[in-house]
Amino acid sequence: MKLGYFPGCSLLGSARELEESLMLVAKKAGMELTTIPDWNCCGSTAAHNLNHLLSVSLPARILALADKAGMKEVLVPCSACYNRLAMAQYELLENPDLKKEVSEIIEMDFEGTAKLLNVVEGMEKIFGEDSVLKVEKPFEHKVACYYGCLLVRPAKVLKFDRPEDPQSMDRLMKKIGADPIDWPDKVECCGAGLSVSRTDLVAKLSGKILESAVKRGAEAIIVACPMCHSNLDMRRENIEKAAGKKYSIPVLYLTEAIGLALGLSEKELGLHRHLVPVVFPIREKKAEPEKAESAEESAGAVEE
Amino acid sequence: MEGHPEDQDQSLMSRVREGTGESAYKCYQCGKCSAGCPLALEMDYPPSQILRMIQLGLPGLEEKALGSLSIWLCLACETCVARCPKEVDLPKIMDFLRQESLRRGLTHPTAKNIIKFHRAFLDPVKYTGRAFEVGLIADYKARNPISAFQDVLIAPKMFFKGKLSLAPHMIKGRGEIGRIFERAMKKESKK
Amino acid sequence: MSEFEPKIVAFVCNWCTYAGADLTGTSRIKYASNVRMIRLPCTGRIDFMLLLKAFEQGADGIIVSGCHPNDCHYTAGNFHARRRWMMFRSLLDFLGIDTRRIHFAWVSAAEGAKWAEFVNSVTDQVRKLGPNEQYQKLSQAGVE
Amino acid sequence: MARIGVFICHCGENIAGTVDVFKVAEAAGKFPGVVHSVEYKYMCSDPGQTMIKDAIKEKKLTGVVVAACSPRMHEPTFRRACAEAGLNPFLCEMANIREHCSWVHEKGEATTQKAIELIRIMVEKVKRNKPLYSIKVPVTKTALVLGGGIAGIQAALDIANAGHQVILVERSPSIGGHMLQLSETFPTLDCSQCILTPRMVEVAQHPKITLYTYSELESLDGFIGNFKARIRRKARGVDEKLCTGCGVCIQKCPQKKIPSEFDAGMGKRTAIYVPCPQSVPNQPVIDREHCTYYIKGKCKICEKFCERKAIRLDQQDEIIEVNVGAVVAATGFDILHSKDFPEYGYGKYPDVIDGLQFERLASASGPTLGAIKRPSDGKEPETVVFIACAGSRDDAKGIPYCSKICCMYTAKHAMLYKHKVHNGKAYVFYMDIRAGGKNYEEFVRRAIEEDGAVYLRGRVSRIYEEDGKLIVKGVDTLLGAQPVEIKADMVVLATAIVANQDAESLAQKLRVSYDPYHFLSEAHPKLRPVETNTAGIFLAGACQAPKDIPEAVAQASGAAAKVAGLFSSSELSREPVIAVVNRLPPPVFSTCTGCFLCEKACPYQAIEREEIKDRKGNVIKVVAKVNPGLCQGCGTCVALCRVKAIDLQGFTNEQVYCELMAL
Ligand SMILES: Cc1cc2nc3c(=O)[nH]c(=O)nc-3n(C[C@H](O)[C@H](O)[C@H](O)COP(=O)(O)OP(=O)(O)OC[C@H]3O[C@@H](n4cnc5c(N)ncnc54)[C@H](O)[C@@H]3O)c2cc1C
Ligand SMILES: Cc1cc2nc3c(=O)[nH]c(=O)nc-3n(C[C@H](O)[C@H](O)[C@H](O)COP(=O)(O)OP(=O)(O)OC[C@H]3O[C@@H](n4cnc5c(N)ncnc54)[C@H](O)[C@@H]3O)c2cc1C
Ligand code: SF4
Ligand code: SF4
Ligand code: SF4
Ligand code: SF4
Ligand code: SF4
Ligand code: SF4
Ligand code: SF4
Ligand code: SF4
Repeated sequence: MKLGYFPGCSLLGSARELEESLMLVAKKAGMELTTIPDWNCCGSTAAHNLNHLLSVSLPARILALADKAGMKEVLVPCSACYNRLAMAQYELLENPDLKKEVSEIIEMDFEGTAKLLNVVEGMEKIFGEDSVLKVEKPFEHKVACYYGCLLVRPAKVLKFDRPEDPQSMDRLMKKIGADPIDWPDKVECCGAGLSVSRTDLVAKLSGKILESAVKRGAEAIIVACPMCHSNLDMRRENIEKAAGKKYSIPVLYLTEAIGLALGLSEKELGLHRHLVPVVFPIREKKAEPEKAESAEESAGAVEE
Repeated sequence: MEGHPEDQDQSLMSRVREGTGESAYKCYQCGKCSAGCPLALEMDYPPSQILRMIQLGLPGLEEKALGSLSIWLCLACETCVARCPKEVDLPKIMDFLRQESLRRGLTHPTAKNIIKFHRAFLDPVKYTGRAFEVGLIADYKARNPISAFQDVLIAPKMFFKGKLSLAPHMIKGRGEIGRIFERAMKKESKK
Repeated sequence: MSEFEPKIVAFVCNWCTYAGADLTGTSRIKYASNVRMIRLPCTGRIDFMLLLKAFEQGADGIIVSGCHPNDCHYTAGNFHARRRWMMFRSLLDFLGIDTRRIHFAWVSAAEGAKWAEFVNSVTDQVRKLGPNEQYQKLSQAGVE
Repeated sequence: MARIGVFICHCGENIAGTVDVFKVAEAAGKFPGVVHSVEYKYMCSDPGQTMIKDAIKEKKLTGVVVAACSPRMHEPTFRRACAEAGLNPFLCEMANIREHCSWVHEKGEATTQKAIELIRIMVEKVKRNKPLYSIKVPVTKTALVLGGGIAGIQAALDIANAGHQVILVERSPSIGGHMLQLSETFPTLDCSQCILTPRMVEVAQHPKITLYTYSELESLDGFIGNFKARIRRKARGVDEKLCTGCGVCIQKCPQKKIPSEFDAGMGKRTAIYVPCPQSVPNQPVIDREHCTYYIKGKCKICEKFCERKAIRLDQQDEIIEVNVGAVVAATGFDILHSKDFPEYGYGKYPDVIDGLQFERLASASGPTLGAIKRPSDGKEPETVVFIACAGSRDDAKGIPYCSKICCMYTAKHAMLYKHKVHNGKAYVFYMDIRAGGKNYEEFVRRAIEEDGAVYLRGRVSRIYEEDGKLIVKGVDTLLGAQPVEIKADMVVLATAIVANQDAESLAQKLRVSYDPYHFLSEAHPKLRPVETNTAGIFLAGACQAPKDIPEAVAQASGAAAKVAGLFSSSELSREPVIAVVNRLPPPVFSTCTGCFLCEKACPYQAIEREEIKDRKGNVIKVVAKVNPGLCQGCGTCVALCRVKAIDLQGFTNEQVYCELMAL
C-alpha cells in the first residue's frame, strides 16, 4: 500500500519523534509513504493571522504539487498542517474566483483532488481492521485521548469523527490494550499558536487540560498534534509555574503509543526526545479478567 | 497598510461581508460563542461583543473592534462556530478583522508581540520555503527582547533532545514562494 | 413629441390585483388609460402562449400581476407563474422579443395606489420603446 | 347564432360623467352578434334588472354583458336576474367600466374608447360561454378526528355535541396526548390531569363518539363530504369487550423493566400495560416487542391469571373502513431528542433531562410521586439549571423557529422546583422571554420576583461532568457577555417542539401540504387557520405549529365549528369554475397524453389518474381526471398542459383567446 505524505515543518524539528514513530509503524505495516516533492511550509497560524491570500496560497502550492505527483491520498500527520490544508482545499473548491486568483499566485493549476488524511485516519488505515500488525506488548494504561481543536473543527470541512466527543483515537487506544478515560476536554484548545507570544495564556489553557486528565486518573495523555504536544510537554514548566503544582503525566503521540504496543523500542520511537519523561506509575497487577467496558462506565468507576 | 479612503467610508459591516461572505447581522447575540471561547476571559471584549460592535456600526465602535486585543487572542480554535446556533463563522471574521486592523493601523499595543511573532515565523518561510524554529526563536527574541527569555530557557533543552536543527531547510521552489508572498501581500493590502 | 399611445394588456388574478385595481377606482386615483385588463382566477392560469397571442393582436406592452408570494388565494399559483415566466423569458430572448415589454408585479387587493403607479410607469416605459413592430415583423418573417 | 344583449350603466354621474354612454351603446350595438344595446341610469336598481329580464325574454338573448361596476360588486346580482329570466347565470358577464375606467381616467374620447373596448372584450367572451351548473355533492355527516390529545378531544366533543357522529382515532393505547403527561399547567398552575381526565371520560362515554385507540389511519380516499378512510386497529392482545381493566395481568407480567413512554423513560412498565392509571380506555395492550411470549414463544402468565379470559395473544391487526364527510387532523407534536445535543451531553449524562421528563418528575402521579429527584442517584438536586431555546431558534440544528411554549413551561418548571425544594437554586438561561399570552408575562415575573428563579440572558455552550456536578458553561450577555459557570446537580433542557416523525407521511395520506419542518399547513395563515388547502380536511392543535393548551383548544373548537358548518346541510353546492379534462369518442378518448404535469402542479391534489379500458378490461391509456370535489379552479393545470387537454370552465382557452382577439 502507498500513501502520499506531507510532513510539515515541525516534523523535521520539534516534532521529530512523531515522524520517527509514524515511519516505523508504517514500515512495519508495509505502508509506503511518498513525500510530496519540494513541499513548502503551510504558513501555519501566522499566515492565517496576517494574510488570508497567503494562508490559502501556501497550502495550495502543496496540494498542487500532490496533484502533480498523482497522489490520491495524502497523509498529513501534523494536525495544524492538516487543518490548514483541508481548509484551503475546501475554500478553493467552493470559490472558483479565489481558485483562479490563487492559481495565478502559485503559478500552477490547482485541482485539489487529493484526499487528505489526518494522523488518526492514517493510523486507522495502517493499523485498522485488516492490519497485519499484532499487539505484542499491550499498552495497559489509563489514557486521556486529547484530540485538540484542529482535528475535528470545523466539522463541515473536516468531516472527521464527532466534533464534541470524538471516539476514533479512543478506539485505537482500546485496540492496543489501553483504557481511555471519558473526559470533557478532548477537544478543548491548548492555546496552539500563542505558544511563544503569549506563553502565559497557553500555560493556563494547557494547565486546565492536564489537571482534568490527571484528576480523572489518566496516566498518559495521547495526542495527535505537534502543537498540542509542545504545549503540554515542552511548556510543562510554564504550566507548573502557573498552576503552582507539579505534573508528571507524560504526553505521547498516538503513533508512539501504538509503536510501543507493537513492540518497538522507546529509543527508536523517539521517546527520549520528550521533555517530560515517559514513565508510568507502577501498578500492582490485578488478577481480575479484562474488563471490556465502555469509556463512560470506567470514568464512573473512578469517580466513586 | 496605507489607508484607502474610498474603502474607509464603507461600513465595517459590509467590508466584513465582502471579505468573508459572512453577515454579522446573522448573529442574534446569544453569547454561546463567548460562553465556550477558551480565551473569552482574557479578551478585552468577548467574541460576541466584537460582533455587536460591527452590527451597530456606530461611530467609534468599529475602531474599538479593530483596535481590540480580542481579535489577536483568538486562537482560531473554532469552538465558537462549531456551536453557534446561527452558524456565524467568527474565526473567519476574526481573521478578516486582524487584517483590517493591520491595514488601518489600529492594532492594539499588546498585540504587537503576537504580530511580531507571526512575522518572525513567516520570514524564513518566505526566503527558504519552510519554517525554521531556531531562527524563529532567535529572530523573535531580537524583535521582542522582553518576553523571549522563556524560550531561550527551553531552546537548549530542545536542542539536546534533537528537536532543533541549526540549519534552515531550503526548498528548490524558493523563488516561487518568494513570489507567492509578494503577490499575496500586494493583493491583501489593496483590499 | 410622438403621438404614439401604446396598447397594454394586463393579465391579472381575480383575488389580488383585480381587486387592487378596483380599489384604485374606489379611491379615484387616476392613471393612464392604455391598459386593458384580462381577469383570470389566478396568475397560475396564465399560459404564456397567451402573451404571444396578445403581442400578435397588437399589444405593445404586457403586464402580469397577481398576489404577493405566500398570499396566493390558491396557495402556489403565483409561484408556478413565476417559474414559468423564467422559462418563458428565455424563450422570448431566443425569439428576439424585447423582454422590456413584459412587466411582472405583485399588487395586492390593498395596493390601489401601487397599481396606478405601476400602470403609469409601464406605460411610460413602453411608450419610450415605441410601437411593437418587431413582433409583427418577426411573425411575418416566420410565416413567409 | 349568438344573440347578445349589452346593458350600459350610467351609475348616476359615476360613469356617465366621464364616459359618453350613449356613444358606447351605439358602438356596442354594432358589434357582431349583439342584437340589443341600451344604457340606463342605474342598472342594479329594480327597474334596471327588469330591463335585462325583459330583454332576455323578448329578444331571446343567448348572452348578456352588463357594462357597469366591478364584477366583484354586482356579478351575483345580474347573474341572479338572468337566472330568474330563464338564462343560465354563467351566460352573463360584466365589463368593468367604472372602477377600471370612468373612475380612473379623465373625461374624454380615450376613456369612452376604452369603455367600448372593454365591452367588446366581454362580448367576445360571452359568445363562447357555456351554461354551467353548480356542483352538488352529498355530505356524509360523520367526522374523522385523528389524534386524541387535548386538541382531538376538544374537536371530537364539540362536533359530537353539535349532533354529528365522530370517529376518534388515537395511535397510542390511551387518549390524552402530551397534556396527560404534564404536572401542572401555566399560567394558572392547575393540575393537568384534573382538568383533562373528565374530558377523556366524556369522550369514552359520548354516544356519538366511536373511539379507536391503538389505531392508525391506513389510507384516505375521496373528497369533501365523501371520504373513505381505512383504519388499522392494531392487535391489542386483549379483548376489549371482556376486559374489566382489573390490572391483574399487569401485576403478574414478568417483563417489568421496559422504559415507560408515558413517563418519558423516567419510570418502567410491563409488557402488558396501560400508559397510566387514568388511561382511557383503561384496558391494557400487549407490547409485542417486549413480551416474553412473542420473543421466546412461552410465558402466557397474563392469560393464566386473567379471570375474564380476555387475553388474546394470537389477535391480528384489523382494518376497518368508514365513510366520513370531514377529517380533523389533531396529531400533535414531538420534542427534539438527545442525539441532537452533543455539547450538552443529553443522552450521556443521566441528569441532563428534557422538559417532559421534568414534568413526570414534578407530577404527583409520576415515578417519584412529585418529588424532584435526579435520575442518576435519586438525590434531591440543590441546583438546577434550566436551558431555554434548546435546539429552537437554532439554524445549525435546522430549527430556526421559536417553539413558543418553552419560555412559559421553563418558568413553570423553575417555579415548581422552587415550590418543592425551598432552598434549591434555579437558574434559567434564556435568549428572550416570549410570554405574549393572557397572564403569561405576569406568570414569568412571578417566577423571578416571588420564587427567586435567577434568569441569565445567554446561551450555554457546554455541559460536562466534574466531581459529580454538571458544569454548565454559559454566558450572561447583560454583563458584557461574561462567561458564567454554574455547578449544577441537574439540567433541564427546554428542547424544541418538532413535528411528529410520521407527520410527512400522514400529510401525504391526507393530501394536505406541510411546511419545511413537517408541520401541517393551514390554508391561509390569517384567514383560514383551521382549514387545509384540501377541502374538508381541518387542523387542530400542535400538528400545525407549536401551541400551548389554550391555543390548541381554541383551534380545535374552530375546526369543529367548520365541520359543523359543513354538516349543516346534506348537500354541498360549489361553483362550477373547475377544470375538466376533455373526453372524446374512441379511439382517442381524450387528447390527454398522460404526462401528469398537471398532477404535480395542482396545489389541491385534484388531479387523479383514470385508466381507460377496452371491453376486455385491458388498460389502453391512463389519462388525467379532475376530482370536482377537490378542484378549486385556479387554472394552474391549464397553463401547464401542453396539449390543452385540460381546460378551466368559465375561463376556457377559447374564451380567453377570444378576449384577446377583441383587443
Ligand atoms: C414539557 C412541556 C410542558 C408543557 N406545559 C404546558 C403548560 O403548562 N400549559 C400549556 O398550556 N401547555 C403546555 N405544554 C403544551 C401542551 O402539551 C400542548 O399544547 C398540547 O399537548 C397540544 O395538544 P395536541 O392535542 O395538539 O397534541 P398532543 O398532546 O401531542 O396530542 C396528539 C395526539 O395524537 C396522537 N397521534 C399522533 N400521531 C397520530 C397518528 N398518526 N394517528 C393517530 N393518532 C396520532 C398522539 O398519540 C397524541 O395522543 C407543554 C408542553 C411540553 C412539551
Ligand atoms: C398597530 C397595529 C398593527 C397590527 N398589525 C397586525 C398584523 O400585521 N398582523 C396581524 O395579524 N394582526 C395585527 N394587528 C392586530 C389586529 O388588528 C387584531 O388582531 C384584529 O384586528 C382583532 O380583530 P377583532 O375583530 O378581535 O377586533 P377589532 O378589530 O377591534 O374589531 C372589533 C369591532 O367591534 C366594534 N365594537 C366595539 N365595541 C362594540 C360594541 N359594544 N357594540 C358593537 N360593536 C362594537 C368595533 O367598532 C370594531 O369594529 C395589529 C394591531 C395594531 C394595533
Ligand atoms: S454564538 Fe453565534 S449567534 Fe450567538 S452570539 Fe456568538 S456569533 Fe452570535
Ligand atoms: S475561534 Fe477564536 S473566538 Fe472562537 S472560540 Fe476559538 S478563540 Fe474564541
Ligand atoms: S350596477 Fe354598479 S355601476 Fe351601475 S348603478 Fe349599480 S353600482 Fe353603479
Ligand atoms: S386483560 Fe384480564 S387481567 Fe388484564 S385488566 Fe383486563 S380483565 Fe384484568
Ligand atoms: S405473555 Fe407477555 S404480556 Fe403476558 S405476562 Fe408474559 S410477558 Fe407479560
Ligand atoms: S418559547 Fe422561549 S424558550 Fe421556547 S424557543 Fe421561543 S424563545 Fe426559546
Ligand atoms: S397536463 Fe394535460 S396532457 Fe398532461 S396529464 Fe394533465 S391533462 Fe393530460
Ligand atoms: S384548476 Fe387548479 S385546483 Fe383545479 S385541477 Fe387545475 S390546478 Fe388543480
